[in-house]
Amino acid sequence: MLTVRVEIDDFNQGQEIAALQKKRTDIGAIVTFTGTVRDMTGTLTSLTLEHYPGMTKRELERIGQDAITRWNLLGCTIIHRYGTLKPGENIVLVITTAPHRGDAFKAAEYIMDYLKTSAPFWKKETTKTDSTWVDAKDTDDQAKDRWS
Amino acid sequence: MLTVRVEIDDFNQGQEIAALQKKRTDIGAIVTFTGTVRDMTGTLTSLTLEHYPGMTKRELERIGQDAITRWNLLGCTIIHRYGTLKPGENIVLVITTAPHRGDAFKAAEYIMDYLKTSAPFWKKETTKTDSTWVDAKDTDDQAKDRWS
Amino acid sequence: MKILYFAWMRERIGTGEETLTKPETVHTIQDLITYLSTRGEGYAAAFEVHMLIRAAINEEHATLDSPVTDQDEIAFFPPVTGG
Amino acid sequence: MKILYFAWMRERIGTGEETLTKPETVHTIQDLITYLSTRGEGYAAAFEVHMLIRAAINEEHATLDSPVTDQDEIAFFPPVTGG
Repeated sequence: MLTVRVEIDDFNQGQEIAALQKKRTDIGAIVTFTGTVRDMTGTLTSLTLEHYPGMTKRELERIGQDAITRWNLLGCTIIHRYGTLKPGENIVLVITTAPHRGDAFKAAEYIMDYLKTSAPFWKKETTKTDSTWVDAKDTDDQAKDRWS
Repeated sequence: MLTVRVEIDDFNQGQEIAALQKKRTDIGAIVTFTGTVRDMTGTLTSLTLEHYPGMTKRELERIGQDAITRWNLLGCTIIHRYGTLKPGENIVLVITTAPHRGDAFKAAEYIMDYLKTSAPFWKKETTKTDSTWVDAKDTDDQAKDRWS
Repeated sequence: MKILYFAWMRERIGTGEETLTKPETVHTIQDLITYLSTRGEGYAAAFEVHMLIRAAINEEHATLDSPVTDQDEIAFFPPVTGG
Repeated sequence: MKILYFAWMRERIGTGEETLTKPETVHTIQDLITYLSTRGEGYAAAFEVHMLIRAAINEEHATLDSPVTDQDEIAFFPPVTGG
């Protein structure tokens, strides 16, 4: 019901959705969120994601389990990549399946808001001239706070 | 930027997402919604979707365009199937791409809420014993009203 | 005018499409519903729950007081249930 | 105790992991930050913006007053930026 993977390799959304749908006829709604490497200034060469291996999977599982407790979900998949990625590449995938669309949408948003503020990943942006750690955003904390 | 298709054939979410991502590095967030044939009672044999061919595509384009005007989107795809489908099969796919996740999530929800209440499609459920037209839900009207 | 019927309205009336000359008394969607309801049992059954009926003129959503002309394509249907 | 550092804290300190014996004066995360800050320029730079520092004990988020023991794995890191 809850699948969490932290890995270097890319994912395919269609394939991950199909794995959740397999042989089920009780699902009515499937929401996916994909986060990708965005080049804001046109100067990004790559993005490196560092993480805390012992803690990331456990933290994502906790967030996914919280979402399952809170909404009527039938399945949930969270995949987060680490390592060095190029602009446009996939970073994170969240899938929620539910009988109704309201639950699937809210749970996916909830998971992303908590992932952004509590899963131990850090982004470093590399351009031709230098490398800079990305600052955390206040808007992410605000997004999380709306659920409490 | 806006793609709308009304067709009999199935779709693949990974493929449709890839088409929106192609050669772009300004996307940060991709949200998809997939609606599927749900067998609530375990007796459903098939679901038949009738539509008003001249009007459906135009109506979905209007809804998609409204979402693009309302939020900061980079791309939007709406695919709706018609004909006879089996339990578990895909019915509708909405994809929104944006720099930020808030816009992508809200726009996808908005499109689904309006699609559910104004796109001219009608569902008929067939079981072993009979066929019944699905009733419209008050909750869908309420979901739409939250945007005004 | 061309008139289209969908879903259970189509089934009750027994056809999905018909062409008729706009009667002189018909100026709005409401007038057209009143007129069509008198055309027989199937029509009466299709239009009996007025509250539930939706209409479109030339492929755009319309209301009861929307004006109709003899050149229009008018569609009648129950509340939509797609998605 | 095992201590881990991530992102720019790791870079400023110059290592991602070290093992040390818990000093007697250290009972909480706050005590440990105070102690580590005195261990040289790199540590001082890593811990200088107290407000920004997050900590975990045995892979669970912790707060400044969370108690620490010599058997714990403690991690220090900046606010997370994944997703």
